[in-house]
Formats: sequence, structure tokens, C-alpha cells
Amino acid sequence: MAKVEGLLFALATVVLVAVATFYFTKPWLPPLHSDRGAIDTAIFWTLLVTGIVFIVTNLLLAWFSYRFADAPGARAAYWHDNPRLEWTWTLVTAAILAVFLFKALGLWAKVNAAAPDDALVVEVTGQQFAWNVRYAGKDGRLGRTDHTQASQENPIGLVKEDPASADDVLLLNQLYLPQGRPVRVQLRSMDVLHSFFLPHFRVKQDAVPGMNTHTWFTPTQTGDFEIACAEHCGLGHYRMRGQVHVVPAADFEARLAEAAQF
Amino acid sequence: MSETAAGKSPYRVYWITWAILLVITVGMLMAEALHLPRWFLVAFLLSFMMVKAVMIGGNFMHLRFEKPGLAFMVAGGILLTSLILYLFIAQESAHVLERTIR
Amino acid sequence: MHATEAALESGWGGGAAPFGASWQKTMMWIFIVTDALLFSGLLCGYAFLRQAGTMPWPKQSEVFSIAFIAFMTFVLISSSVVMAIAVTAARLGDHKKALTNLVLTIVGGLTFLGCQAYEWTELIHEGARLTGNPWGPPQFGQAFFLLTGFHGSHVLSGVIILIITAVRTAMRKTPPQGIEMAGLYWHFVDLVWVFIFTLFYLL
Amino acid sequence: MAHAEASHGEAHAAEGHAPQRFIWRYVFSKDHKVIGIQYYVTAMLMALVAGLLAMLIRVQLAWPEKDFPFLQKIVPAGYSSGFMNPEFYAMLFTMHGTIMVFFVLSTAPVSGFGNILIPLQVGARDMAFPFLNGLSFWTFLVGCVVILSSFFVAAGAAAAGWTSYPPLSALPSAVPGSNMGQTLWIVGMVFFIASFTMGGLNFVTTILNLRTKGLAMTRLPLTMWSMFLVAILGLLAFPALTAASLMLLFDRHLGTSFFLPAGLVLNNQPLVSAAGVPLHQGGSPLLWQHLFWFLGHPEVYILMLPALGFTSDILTTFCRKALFGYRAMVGAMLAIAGLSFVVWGHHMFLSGMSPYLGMAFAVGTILIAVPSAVKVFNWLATLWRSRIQYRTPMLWALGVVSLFISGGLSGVWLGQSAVDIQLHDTMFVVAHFHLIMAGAALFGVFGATAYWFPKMFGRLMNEPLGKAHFWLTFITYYGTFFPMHYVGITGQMRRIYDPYQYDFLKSLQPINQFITVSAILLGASQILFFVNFFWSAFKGKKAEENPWHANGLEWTTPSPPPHGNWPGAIPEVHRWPYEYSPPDTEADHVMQTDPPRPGEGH
Ligand code: HEA
Ligand code: HEA
Ligand code: CUA
Ligand SMILES: [Cu+2]
Repeated sequence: MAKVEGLLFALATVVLVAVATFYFTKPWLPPLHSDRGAIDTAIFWTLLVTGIVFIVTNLLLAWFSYRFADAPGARAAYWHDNPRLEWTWTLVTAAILAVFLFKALGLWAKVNAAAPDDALVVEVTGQQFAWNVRYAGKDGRLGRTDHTQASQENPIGLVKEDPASADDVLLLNQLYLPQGRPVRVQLRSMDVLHSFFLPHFRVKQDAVPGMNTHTWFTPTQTGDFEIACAEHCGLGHYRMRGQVHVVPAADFEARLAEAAQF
Repeated sequence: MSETAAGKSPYRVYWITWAILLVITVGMLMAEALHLPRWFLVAFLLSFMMVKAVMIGGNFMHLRFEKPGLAFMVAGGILLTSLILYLFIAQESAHVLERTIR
Repeated sequence: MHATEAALESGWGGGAAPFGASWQKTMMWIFIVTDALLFSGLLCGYAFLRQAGTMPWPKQSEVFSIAFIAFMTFVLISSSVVMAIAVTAARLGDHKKALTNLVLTIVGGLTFLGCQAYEWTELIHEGARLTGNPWGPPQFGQAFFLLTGFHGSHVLSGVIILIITAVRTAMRKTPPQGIEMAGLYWHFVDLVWVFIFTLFYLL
Repeated sequence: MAHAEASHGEAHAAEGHAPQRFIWRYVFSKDHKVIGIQYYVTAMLMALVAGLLAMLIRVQLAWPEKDFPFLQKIVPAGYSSGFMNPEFYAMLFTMHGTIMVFFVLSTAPVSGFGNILIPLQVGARDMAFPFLNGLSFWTFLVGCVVILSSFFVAAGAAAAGWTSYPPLSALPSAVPGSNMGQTLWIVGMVFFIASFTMGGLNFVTTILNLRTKGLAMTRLPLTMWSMFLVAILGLLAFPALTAASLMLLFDRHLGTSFFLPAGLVLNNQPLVSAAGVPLHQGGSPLLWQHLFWFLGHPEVYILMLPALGFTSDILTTFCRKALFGYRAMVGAMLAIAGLSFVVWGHHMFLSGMSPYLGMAFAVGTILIAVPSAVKVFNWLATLWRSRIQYRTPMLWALGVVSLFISGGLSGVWLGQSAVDIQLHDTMFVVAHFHLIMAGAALFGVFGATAYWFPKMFGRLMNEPLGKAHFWLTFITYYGTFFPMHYVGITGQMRRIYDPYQYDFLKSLQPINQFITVSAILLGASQILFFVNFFWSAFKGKKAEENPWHANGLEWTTPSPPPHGNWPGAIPEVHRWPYEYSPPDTEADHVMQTDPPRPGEGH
């Protein structure tokens, strides 16, 4: 009887491994459209190594649960210490993880490095439940904001008297980006936490009220993609959706001006 | 206990502690009034704060006379956890300040 | 396993008190650790907000009468001394001395609370509120009320415990260990004040 | 002091455990076993509530476009014209998460089994301070009532997520549930923390001071080590959340600005006083996140460690084999417990925290996988050349091993801060923590229930029913939570009322429907457990003293143990609890209390 149940558990585990592995070979990540391919590479290697660990440990579990199921006359071994073996697997695991860590920290440093000087600066301000997008305009300077001036018509409280604000380009839920040029997104929030998530660009960063946060990346292909909010921000969290339009660099100014007409 | 064995009043140690604590407190107040450099003041005050804590814990709460394990457990538990809180959280305030919208 | 043998020798082997303290006292000490960490959490929040603030922190000596705070400190430290004496007296069987010193401790505690009530009234009079204050960032007032209020509530509960202990001591119902435990709590409250005094009033 | 100590155990037996009237014996009991069962059953009922909430979540995620008039009949407040209200969805996951984490899976294994097992496994008549223990349960119950009552207040239960991030949780008008519901959430949590602290004090002191003669720390069963560590984690970590909760309460009701910065604008209305002065100034939402996760991460190990302990005890019993690497197992637990204090920032990689700090936390997070690996490998080595008896508890224990691997490995993905950029706040995270936390920890509780049932009720649980429950749960569990990895990698955010608003998520609906069907089957399978539990408690087969032929102290006393735990003197211990199948004995197990054999090592 024990053999049968052992077999059952072993089979269930094998099936799990097979199905899980099969589906993990499918391309789940949304297609990449930015220069953050290194994140995909990291995911690939992580999948590979954890996948191997997953398969090996589970197959061992399956094998043992069948092979060592109780049988008449059987007696378990009396074996409960083996320092060499224990140190070996501890150190091997530590070594594998150390490699991961090393790689991960390098990548993290790269992602968090300062944006290039020629980066296009866009300010994105989260608000329940919309993304306010602002470009500096010709003068290259973003106008001052003052929250006490915020209103229905002026959601981010732009100070109209500030000369720098005159040519600021304001858009709602629409983000235009030139292809191939680094963009530095400066995030703010008017009310609660939001998270600026561009699934196709491997970009995510929280917008925190009272604080400036930022992230930068380079869009590599033209097209229209979605902006999502990834931090619970209230009952409209699920529909805090925007659009990114990556346009050829040459058309960028024109497209932006056109969009600003509305 | 050990104090009585030495033939002195068992209460002597408390009064001595009391006197030291008062002296330290007065010293701290004077340092405050002296307009010392900030870093020195901070170091001075924090060190003597710890001295006071040790005096109270050791003499009034008798940790000095307990098994060392108890003192380690208490001091270690409080200090290590507080240190983590302070190093990882309170120090993060510098970053937050830098990013604060003014 | 020689670790086991060592443990069996050392009081960690079971059937003994590894810290040489009864379970009551061990429990009291562990309670003190968690309660101390509660203050640690509050102080950490205070430190964070103070250092992250954009407005200058007020100079404490211009807001508080430091001499008065020093007096409060004096009262609390003195009450700790008499408490320690009460504990030792009880252990040595000097019942009368224990009781007298317990009562003195209570008087000290009540004096401290009185001073604190006075201090609060004064400051509220001068415009200090939880939401803001005349001297600097709102965090100054918030931290003040939260820290001293929380400490004050500990003093208050300490006084209540001491009153109960004193009454029971007068009725000869409290064993020496009971007084010792009340004492531990009282000294702890004093200890917390040392930190608040330095970190909030002086730094 | 010293003599009070020695007589303590006997005094207990005489004074605390004389036959008493029903109400004192079973309701306001001070007996650790009764209190443990009270905790356990309360947690079960809470699990029922939170499980039902999960079903509603799943239905919504699969068919947001469909109307369900019958659901509206059941929960009229949450639906309008058959469709769920978005704010109700937020309340669902908030309360589901809060109840499951704190009121179910911190309670059943720790407060429930901790209370039942500690005195039995360390050889004590009761917990050190039975009165405090009873008080702790009643405080917990008040917490349960408070948190449940929030469903019935105006504007509904808390809706800011189980993490209650301000400003959402601090501004009553930011989300409907941020009204009274959020206040009740805080109050409920404070009661919970108070109760857990009282319990923790008892746990630590009992394990330290009331161990029976010969029971060195190095001879404790791993379950006891886990309880010891869990209590310490709770005592050291919970105060930070208490402090933060106080501040949040102040922000909500007294107008302070601990977590609220200047410049807030809600619904295009600047938050300023009539005179134009900002209502809030100088606070930081990040402070809450730090203080919350300072507790939050140790908390998830509070859920996990007991299951790891149970699993080691159960595996060895049904393998008839000594635990492999006892010292490494204890060391791994110590390492996990210690490291759990320096990893919390992995929940905050993208929160606006300093990237340097993020690096430090990534180091801690990846490090913690090493002791976890040691646990897994040692279990596998325990299974090697064993003699597995497939009883229900063993199946659950194997399930724990399986789920701990599956759920733990995804932690290694998330711990790499750069990879977390894509995966943070997606269903991948939900998959991770349901496999490892909800899964492994819950399976541990199920296993422990089947294993120690004799000590709770003096009876055995029904085997066929138990096995059916295991198999259904095991299969549907993976069916529910494994596909969530795929959904998460694709980018489906968590806490989303309707994922299909987004074009890039539209294609995921069939998978989500599959998950939901599996989840409903999973939920339905739990009926078997409830039936088995209550039926066996009253009608199950009577259990002998040591039905599994295990070694521990708890198996040296009748099932259920009498008041005072041992009818006679408390036995003395002579060895570790895992002496199975030693070569020099006929029997395949040697009780901890058997006198030393000639030439025996331990
Ligand atoms: C019981 C609870 C529990 C446990 C034990 C863990 C264990 C781990 N967790 Fe998990 N975690 C949660 C509960 C838990 N977690 C919860 C509830 C959340 C979400 C909270 C929220 O936001 O609501 C979360 C979220 C979470 C995040 C944040 C994700 C995000 O929001 O973006 C991260 C990131 O680092 C993380 C990492 C880890 C790691 C590295 C471990 C490790 O300890 C795992 C170690 C185990 C193994 C690695 C498996 C066994 C090892 C081997 C088989 C050996 C070989 C392995 C290799 C060589 C790779 N967890
Ligand atoms: C430890 C806890 C735990 C457990 C057991 C579960 C169980 C389940 N959870 Fe939950 N879940 C969380 C903790 C848990 N969850 C947390 C912390 C969150 C995050 C909340 C947030 O975002 O704020 C979450 C969020 C969450 C989401 C994401 C919502 C969103 O972000 O939009 C989903 C969606 O599918 C989900 C589904 C389920 C399902 C189908 C189950 C099923 O397994 C349920 C089936 C029922 C059971 C398995 C209960 C069975 C037990 C018994 C009946 C008796 C047991 C007896 C004792 C314990 C004594 N959960
Ligand atoms: Cu904005 Cu979610
Ligand atoms: Cu964590």
C-alpha cells in the first residue's frame, strides 16, 4: 500500500515538474521595447538556474518518496550527520547565489545610474486616477507648481505667473517619446502612492507624494503601449491607465505639438 | 549579597549611583550650555546617555549581579534591534530629505 | 554531542533556570525588552522625521525651561533610588523600610506626573498643538506629545502598580520578588526617560 | 526565588488543575491545551471567512464583465446591479490578506499549536503564566471581533491593502474604506499585537525555564526551536508596528503629520485649512513602509518557521529515520530568524528608497536563501534510505517540502532588485507568497493537526477523509497558484479590480478563469477538512498514548493528556527526539525518556 501511495506522490510531482517546466518555456514576458534588455537576460538566467534546482529537487523528492516507501521487512538507515556533505551543499548554494547577487547588484547599479545629459525630461504626476504628463517646452525649464493652486482645470497646480510655465506642454494620460533618445521620467504624486509601470519597457517606479522620484530608459521601437499603475491607490486603481506613444525622433516635436492641441 | 558581605551598608551602592547620575546629568546640561561643536556635543551626550543607562540597568536593576547571560540577552536584544532600526530607517531620512519637494 | 553535555552542566540543560532568574523575573525582563523596543520605534520615527524635515528644528532651550526638565529628571532618578532601596530592604526582611521607601517612590512618581501636567499645560498655553506649534515644524510638537505622553502613561501605570504593591506590602501580602518586579518596571520607566531626556530635550 | 522555582511545577498541578465548573474549565480556562484549542478553532473560523473572501476575489478576476445577482443577494453591500463595486474589491483583498496573515496563519500554528505543544514537548505542567495565557486569548478574540465588525460600519472595511500604506490609509476621504474601517483595522491589529506579545512572553519563558530535567536546548524538538524563535521574532519586531500604528491613528484622527507630506491635493482640492495653511507638512509615507516591513518580513517567517518545525518532526516519525543534520537545522533556523531582520527593504526596492539601501537589502535577501536551502537538503537527506509510512500527516509534510521549494525559488527572482522591477506588485508576487506562505505554512498546520490530533482530542482523524483532503488540496493548490507566475510575468498587476481594462492583459482571461475554477475547487475541498475535524473530535477512533510510535515527550502521556499533563511525575529526558532505527536496538524508535543504553552517544 505504501508503495502505491509513494508512486502516487512521485507521479504527481513529476507531472507538476513537467507541466510547470513546459509552460515556463513559453514567452510570457511582453515584447521588449526599451534598452533594458539586461533585465530580460537576468530573468532568463534566473529562470534557468532556479528551474534546474526546481527540477532536480523535485525529482529527488519524487524518487525518494517512491523508492523508500515502506515495505515489509524494511528498516531505515541510521544516518544523521555528514559534515562534509553538508558543507558542500551549503557552500555550493552560497556560491551560486553569490554569482546571482553580484550580477543583480551590477544591473541594479546600471539601472539606477544618473541619466545621460541629453536625456529628454518628462514630468509625470500621478493623481487619483490619471497620469499628468508635462514637458518643459522650448525654454527647457519646467514651470513652478504650487499645490494650493490645484483645481479641476489645473490638476497639478501649475503657477501661471512663472514665465517658465508658459510654454510647458501638458497632456493627460498620453506620453509621447522619441525613439532612441534616453528619457528621464520625473515622478510625482498629488495624493497617494502610485506606481508608474511600463510593462513593455521593464520600467516601474513608485510616485510618492511629497517626494521626487525618477527613472530613465531609452525606447527602442516605435509604437503605442500602455502605462499602468502598479501601486494600489484607491477604487480607481484598476483604471489608472495611460498610453505611451514612441514616435520617430524626427516627428517627435510635431506629434507632441499636435497632441497638445487637444 | 556581595555588598553586605563587604561590611558596608547594602544601600550605599544606590546612593553612590544616584550621585553619579546627578553629576552626569548636570554635566550634560552644562555641555548643552557651552556651545560646543555639534559633533562633539552629540558624541558627548550620547556617550553619557549610555553611561547613565548602564548605571541604572546595572546597579538599580541589578543586572550587574545577575548571570551575564541575562544582561547579554537584555542589552543585546534592545541594542541590536534598535541599531538596525536606526541604521536602516532613521539614516534613510537623508535620502528622503534630498528628494523632498520644497 | 559535547554541546549537550556542556548545556546539561550549565543550567541550560533543563530543570533549571538558565539565566539564574525565576520565570517571573525572566518574563519581566523580556517584557522590558519589547516595551523598550516600542519606545525605540517611536524614537526612530522621531529621528527620521526630524532629520528629513525641511524646516529648522527649534532650539529646545528656547522652548522648554531646561532647568525644570532637569528637576523632573532629578525627581525620577531619586524615585529610582528609593525604589532600589525598597527592593533590597524587602529582600533583607526590613519590612518597615521597604514600605517607607515604596511610599517615597510613589510620591516621586506623582511629583513627576504633576510636573509633566504642568509642562503640557504651559506649552499648550503657548500654542503647541499636535497639528502645529509656534516654534518649528509640526513634527516637533507631535514628537513631544507622543513621546512624553507615552512615557507619562508608563509612569502612570507604574504608579498604579506601585500603589497596589505598597498596599499589599502593608498587608504583608507581597513577597520580596513582587516588590522586585515592580521595581524593575519602575527603573525601566526611569531608563526610558534618560533616553527621551537626552534625545529629545538635549540633542 | 530558587525554591519557588522548584516547587512551581507541582504547585501548578495542585492549584491550577483541580476539577472545576464547565465555564472555568472550558471557557475561561487557564489550561494551555484548552487555550490552544480555543485559538485553533477561532483561527479556523477566521480562515473560513478569509477563504470565502478569496473566492469572491477570484470570481471577480475571472469574470469582471459578468453580473452575479445571487452574489448581490449574499453580500448586498458589495454589489450593485449584480456587479462588484471596485471599493468592495479593495476591501476584499485587504481583509483577506490581513485575516489570513495575522488571524489565521500567525494564530493557528503559533498561538494554537504553540500553546498545545510547548508544555507537552518541554515537559511542563502548563505554560509559565497560565493567567496571562488566558488573557492573551481573550485579547485576541476581541481583536477578531473588532476586525470583523469593520465589515458592518459605514463605508465598509479597510481598503488600503493589508500593508495599509499611507496616505491612502491616513486620509479618510482617499478611499471609502479609509473611514471607520481603517480605524477598526488599526485597533484590531493593536489587540492582536497585545495578545501575541503576551503569548510570546509565555513561550520564551516556558521554553527557557520550565524544560524538564535533561532536556537541554540541544535536545529540543525542532518544533520547540521554531516556537522559541517565533516568539522572539514577535517580541522584537511587533513593537515597530505598534509604534507605527499609533502614529497612523494620530494622523487619522488628531491631524498630525507623521506620514503625510506637504502639498497634498485630493480630488483636485488642496488639503489646506480655511486660512490657506497646509493641513499636513513634513511627514513621510516611506516611514510607514519601513516600520511596517520591519515587522512585516519577520512576520512572514513567524508564519513559516513553525511549519518548518512541524515538518521535521513529522518527516522523521513517518520515515522512521533520524533527522539529518539536527545542528544544521537549528543553525539554519537561527540564521533565518536573524537575517529576517535585515531584508525587509526587498518590499520597497521601487518605493523611492535610496538605491544603495536597496542593495544592502538585496544582499540580505539573497543570503537568506542559503539557510533555507540547508533545510530543504536536510529534509531530502532525511528521506534518503528511510522507510516512509504514508499516513496523512506525512503527506502534508511532503507537501510542505514541495511548496517550500516552489515558493522559495520565486523569492530568489524577486530578491534580485533589478528583476523585481518587472515583477514587483504583479501576480508573480502573489504566486510567490501564496505558495510559500499560504501554501507551505498552511500545509504545515494541516499536517500538525492530523499528527497531534490525539493530544488535542484523544482521538485520531479519519485517514481516508484526510488523504482525500490532502490530494484535492495539493492538486488544486498548485492549479491555483502556479499559473499565477505566468500571469505575473506577463505583467498583470495585483490588487486590480478588472485586469482586462488593459489591452496587454486581455489575453490572460482564460488562464485567470482556469485559476478561479481551481481556486473554487480548492475552497470546496476544505469542507472535507471541516467535516473530518469536527467529526473526528467527537466520534473519531480513540487514540492510544503513542499512536505513531514517535519519540517525543508528548507521547509519554495519555491522549488527551490530563490536566497537569502527566498523571505522575514529569519524566526525565535522556536524548534527542529523533532516535529512530538505531542499529543497536530491536525497536525502531527510542523514546526521549528511555534510560540511556550502554555506550550511547547522545
Ligand atoms: C511565509 C512567508 C514567506 C517566506 C518564507 C518568504 C521567503 C522569501 N521571500 Fe517572500 N514574500 C512573502 C512571504 C514570504 N516570503 C509575502 C507575504 C510577500 C508579499 C507581501 C506583499 O507585498 O503583500 C513576499 C514578497 C517578497 C518580495 C517582494 C516582492 C515585491 O513586492 O516586489 C521578495 C523580494 O525579494 C521576496 C523574497 C523572498 C525570498 C528570497 C525568500 C526566501 O526566504 C526563500 C528561500 C527558499 C528557497 C530559495 C527555496 C529552497 C532552496 C533551495 C531548493 C536551494 C537552492 C536554491 C538556489 C541555488 C537558488 N518575497
Ligand atoms: C496566509 C495566508 C493566505 C492564504 C491561506 C490565502 C489563500 C488564498 N488566497 Fe490570498 N492573499 C494573502 C494571503 C493568503 N491568501 C495576502 C497577504 C494577500 C495580499 C492582500 C493584499 O494585496 O493586500 C492575498 C491576496 C490574494 C489575491 C490577490 C488579490 C489581488 O491582488 O487582486 C488572490 C487572488 O487570487 C488570492 C487568492 C487566494 C485564494 C484563492 C486562496 C485559497 O487558498 C483560499 C482557500 C481557502 C483556504 C485554503 C482556507 C483553508 C483553511 C481552512 C478552511 C481551515 C484551516 C484551519 C486552520 C488554519 C486552523 N489572495
Ligand atoms: Cu494609481 Cu494605482
Ligand atoms: Cu519579505
